Amino acid sequence: MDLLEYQGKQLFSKHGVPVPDGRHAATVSEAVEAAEELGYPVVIKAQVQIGGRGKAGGIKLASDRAEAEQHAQAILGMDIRGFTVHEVWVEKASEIDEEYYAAIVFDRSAKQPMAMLSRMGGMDVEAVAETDPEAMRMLHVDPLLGFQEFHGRRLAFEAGIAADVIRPVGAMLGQLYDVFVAEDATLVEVNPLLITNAREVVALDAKVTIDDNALYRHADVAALRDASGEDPQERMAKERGLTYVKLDGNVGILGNGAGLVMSTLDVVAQAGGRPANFLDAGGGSKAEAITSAVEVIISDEKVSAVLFNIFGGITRCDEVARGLIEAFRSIEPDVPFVVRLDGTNDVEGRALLAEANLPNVHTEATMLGAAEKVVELAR
Amino acid sequence: MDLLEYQGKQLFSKHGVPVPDGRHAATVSEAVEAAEELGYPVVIKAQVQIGGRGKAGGIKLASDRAEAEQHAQAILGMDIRGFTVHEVWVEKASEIDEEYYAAIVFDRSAKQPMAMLSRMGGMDVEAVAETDPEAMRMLHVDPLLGFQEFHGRRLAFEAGIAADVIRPVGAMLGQLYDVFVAEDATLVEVNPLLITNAREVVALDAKVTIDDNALYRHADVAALRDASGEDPQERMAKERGLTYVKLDGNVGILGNGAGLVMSTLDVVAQAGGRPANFLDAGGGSKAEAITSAVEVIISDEKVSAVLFNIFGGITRCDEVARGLIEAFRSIEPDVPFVVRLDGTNDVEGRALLAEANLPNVHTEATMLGAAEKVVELAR
Amino acid sequence: MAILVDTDTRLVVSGVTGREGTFHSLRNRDYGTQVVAGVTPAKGGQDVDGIPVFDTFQAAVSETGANTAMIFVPPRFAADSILEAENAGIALIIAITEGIPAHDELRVYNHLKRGGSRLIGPNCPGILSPGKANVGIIPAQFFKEGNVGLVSRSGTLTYQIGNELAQGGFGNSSIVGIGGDPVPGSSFIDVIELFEADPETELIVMCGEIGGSAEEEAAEFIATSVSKPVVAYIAGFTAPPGKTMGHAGAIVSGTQGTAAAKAEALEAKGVRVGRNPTQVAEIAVEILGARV
Amino acid sequence: MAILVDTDTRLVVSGVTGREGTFHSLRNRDYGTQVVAGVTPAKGGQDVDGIPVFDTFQAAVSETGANTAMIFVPPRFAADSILEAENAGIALIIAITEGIPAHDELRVYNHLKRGGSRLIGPNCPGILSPGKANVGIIPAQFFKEGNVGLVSRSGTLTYQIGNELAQGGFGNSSIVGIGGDPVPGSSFIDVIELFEADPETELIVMCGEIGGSAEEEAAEFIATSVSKPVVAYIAGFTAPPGKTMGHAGAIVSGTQGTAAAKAEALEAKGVRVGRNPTQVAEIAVEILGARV
Repeated sequence: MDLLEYQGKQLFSKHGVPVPDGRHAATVSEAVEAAEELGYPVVIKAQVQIGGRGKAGGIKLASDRAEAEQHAQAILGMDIRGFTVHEVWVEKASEIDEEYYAAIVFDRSAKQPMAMLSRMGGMDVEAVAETDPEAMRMLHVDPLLGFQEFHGRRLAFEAGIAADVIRPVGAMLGQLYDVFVAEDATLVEVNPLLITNAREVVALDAKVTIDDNALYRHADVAALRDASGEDPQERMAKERGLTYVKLDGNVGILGNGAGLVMSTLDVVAQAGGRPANFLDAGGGSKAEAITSAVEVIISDEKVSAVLFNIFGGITRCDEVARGLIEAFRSIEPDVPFVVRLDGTNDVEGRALLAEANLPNVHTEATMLGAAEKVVELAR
Repeated sequence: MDLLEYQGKQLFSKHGVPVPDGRHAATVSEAVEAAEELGYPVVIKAQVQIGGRGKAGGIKLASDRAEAEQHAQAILGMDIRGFTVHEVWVEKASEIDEEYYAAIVFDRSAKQPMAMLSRMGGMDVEAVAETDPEAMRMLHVDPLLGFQEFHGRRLAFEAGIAADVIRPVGAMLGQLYDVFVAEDATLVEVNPLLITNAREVVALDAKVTIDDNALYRHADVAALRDASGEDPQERMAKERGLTYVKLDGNVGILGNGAGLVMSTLDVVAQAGGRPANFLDAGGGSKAEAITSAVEVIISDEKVSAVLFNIFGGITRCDEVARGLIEAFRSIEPDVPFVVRLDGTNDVEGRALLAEANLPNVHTEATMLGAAEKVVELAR
Repeated sequence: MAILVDTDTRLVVSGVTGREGTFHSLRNRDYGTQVVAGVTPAKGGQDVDGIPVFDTFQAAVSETGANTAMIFVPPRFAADSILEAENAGIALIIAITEGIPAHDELRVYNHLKRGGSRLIGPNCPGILSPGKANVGIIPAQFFKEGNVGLVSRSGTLTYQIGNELAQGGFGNSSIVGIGGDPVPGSSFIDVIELFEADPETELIVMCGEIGGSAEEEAAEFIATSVSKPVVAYIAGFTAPPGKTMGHAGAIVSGTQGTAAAKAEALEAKGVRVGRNPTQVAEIAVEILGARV
Repeated sequence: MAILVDTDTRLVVSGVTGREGTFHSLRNRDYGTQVVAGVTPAKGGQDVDGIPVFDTFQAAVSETGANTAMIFVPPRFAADSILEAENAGIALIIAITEGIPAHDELRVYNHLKRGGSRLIGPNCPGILSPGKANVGIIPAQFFKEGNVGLVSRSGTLTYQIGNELAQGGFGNSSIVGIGGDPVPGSSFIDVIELFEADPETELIVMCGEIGGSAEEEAAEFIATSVSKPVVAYIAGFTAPPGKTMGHAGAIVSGTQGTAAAKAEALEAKGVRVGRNPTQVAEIAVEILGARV
């Protein structure tokens, strides 16, 4: 779960990471009220889960009430690379002396958290990493030992940051690590980490990702989940407990097992088609789950054909066939289906389908054959 | 630093360990007021750092105001095995169904914390350990991994405690471990761990020892230190930053290095004497420290002779001699001194002493000879 | 021979009294696996169709000599159960549970790597050594004894490949699901090393997917330390960046962890990579045919 | 030969710019120890009488090839400094600092035991290998090269014994202070094992004291794994229970850790225990004399 900037900053505050004072606002009048409370100048920042807000005009400085109103008006409701701005964060403006970059990332390869620090902040870090790889300093942290003072100190010295802020920047890395662990984050990123003219150290932005599997122990964060940015099919799938990812093609896909579904997407693409979605019906899928999944897939109007690719292990092919038959009864899909059933009870499953004689349902013996067929039908 | 029961319980509360409601009182009227606030019956418990309070009459149940007053009167000021009762803890009386024992100890041998649980609580655990060793269950905790739920669960099942309290007792062990780590404790002991008639789990007593070396990060605990129970010489030594332990003999002892001082005590005892104290003047002792140490040693009126046993390494024997000479100038001790100086600048040190010609100061060439001499002089 | 599980396996199942736990424990026992114990706190003394249940792993180990654990408890109890199994001296722990928090996995991984126990999974289908033992949820009916070692981050995809191999007349030494989570207890390398040392295994098939860099690391390892032929498959060429594709670990982060990069890394080290599961099976059959 | 420190030692000192740190670093260098670097945060680029100072251990190691660290910082910074040294790849860390919180020592010990570095101390006088290197605060003037390995929880007591041995004409291979804290990084066993393997060492003298059970454990180890003669001394027969005798680790807890129990345990395993330091030296001289 990716948090919005202001949600991340609220977590930061909880763990002692210094952030500028700010207020959340969902309307122009709330934004103006927030600005008046904070005192000018303030910065009004669009809260959307996408980078490049500044360039898109989503971050504006306001020096008085009139400007605050004008900018809030402009930003609320604007579209930033496909995301509509529904809320803003109104923040006391900071005086910028230097901009650093700090992050704690989940390094899957080393299987340890990794702390990162660069004195080249406030810009695209991947660009920095390419042009000046030495500027980005990295250090792994043994998760059983935890973040030690020396981790922060060493990164601060190695990154070559200003001598007077070695200590507070090292300390902030420790606090960001606390956020990382205590909040079950998989990413905590601050860009820029600001050094003000008064040489105070402040997190001016916050990018935090929380592990979905750990939300059960973070009720406050789980409550933040805001589906407004989600695709309608993805929301529908989530409500039904299905593992679904929306893509931009026209071939609807259902399979059992994440690896097999990914593979099915690939095979469809190799056959010249464009997958409309990823949908893993899971192990031991029952007929109702299959019916429900069909509803989600075909609710996407772009879908012009659907592929079922099932290799039955725990999942029984006859259950899948029953689910499909039920789906046809209840919702009468108007697109063609290609079905490949293999594995446990495949014979029974195919027999059920043959018997039901559903309109526009084609069975195929192999995964490759099924992919070719569905691509042909989707044209 | 050993905490009093009520101080330990206050730490328990801070970490979520359930304890009975109670109030601290230093006077009879405070005790009665506390009892009235809590509601009867209450238990009035003498707060002294010594076991066997109950048998000595230091713990009494009061059912009404008159009894509360009577018991507070009796307990405040009483002497329990040499400790005067200056304060009491007034606590809501608990209904006792079962009594268990729980502890987290610092296992030096395994170099890990060890959690302990027994269903035989409310009595002398060392006696239980002898008569029924199987009743005491123990489990080490990897300090880097920390206490896991399974530690509590396994101990609870293995100790054979009642099925309905397996979970809360396991959870309490986890909370006691939190106290142990967060408060830098070297011992956290609950005896008895009470199961009430309502089957609630409560810590009815608290024995907590905090690592003196860690007090700098526990200002609240450090502030608790109450010198009232300490020996006057030990208090005096502490104020001067000396490492001093009062013993009950008549041979005052000063040396440099803890091992050498312990050894000196042993050698004096082997020669038939009784050491009056342990005093480590430390490495690199300067003259003032030696002077200060002499004052502490001879302020103990039992001391009838003093042994200086110095093997100079970093410590220079001439500095020690100078300190002794200065001590004689400023405080004119009236007991004989035996001085053995060896190691760095021993020749100079002995020369200084010879030149000063202090009254009743005898130099000896060896540790053994010095011990024999001081024992003879102390008679 | 086989790797990890065989006729010496003495299995204890954590969560044996749950619906799924009971179903698969009995299925594993029916296959011939020695399922000697179950663990469910507060159900000690009961039994599941003759499998004795204990309150703690310690009791299960000391009473039954269990040497392998299968973890079948819900995600919020799984890390604790794995750690309990390790603490009780279990040498091999196979965690089926899906949905364990990533930080729990991190702690468990970093603790276990210090000593004692080997962890397979979590979020994996388990291990099948055809004809010897089945621990987990792999449908054993599609597999027979043979000389192909299969290691995979994905369950169903493996069954698909294994089934096609079986249709080509070949069987498996062992089939090991290492799981689809970001911090698997054992990596491709760990398992490939075992297959390399296993005299029965003549060909190794590894089935990877997007996310992380385990396939790239395996490619390095294969180049330096594996003498047996390896065939690979990678799923997820069409996965868009930033989207979790079912498995918690299957996600392309920025430009990291793409299927193309993995396939390229493997091919650069001389590992043949099939374009689809069928082709993987075909290449394997071709290599094995040549070796017969 | 010698153990732990010798002419290959390249020492980096944490806290080199402090008064005590500077004094002993220069003293160690005067003895002939290669003191190649110091570490003091924010003083990188300075030098202490020619010893270059770095901000971090990492910089000190990469610039000077330091392989041994001496920790001379105040107690509240010591654990962090030890961990930093380990993280920078220092193989041997000698911690002089007294007064480190016990829980810090516990974390450090349990972390270091997993790998990498060996820790001697804390709260110890260091290690002297006469004629080769001196790391710490041991007054080197009393000791000469020879074949007695000395290991001790106490500083001054060791000097006393070493001095008497020297007067008897014998010298030392190495003198190792393991320190007087409750959780020493290395135990008697760890050091005795090194002396047993050191061809120059012919006799081992161990100097214990009250508290803990390290001497009892050493007795077991000597009985099973040490072929060389061992002479022991134990201080603290007259220490009352519950009182810390100077060293944080020197405390009799109830009936645990008494000097009598330790002496008995050692004697039961055939280790001769001197009644006082002089007698220890006498026994040692007697044994060495017989071996000449």
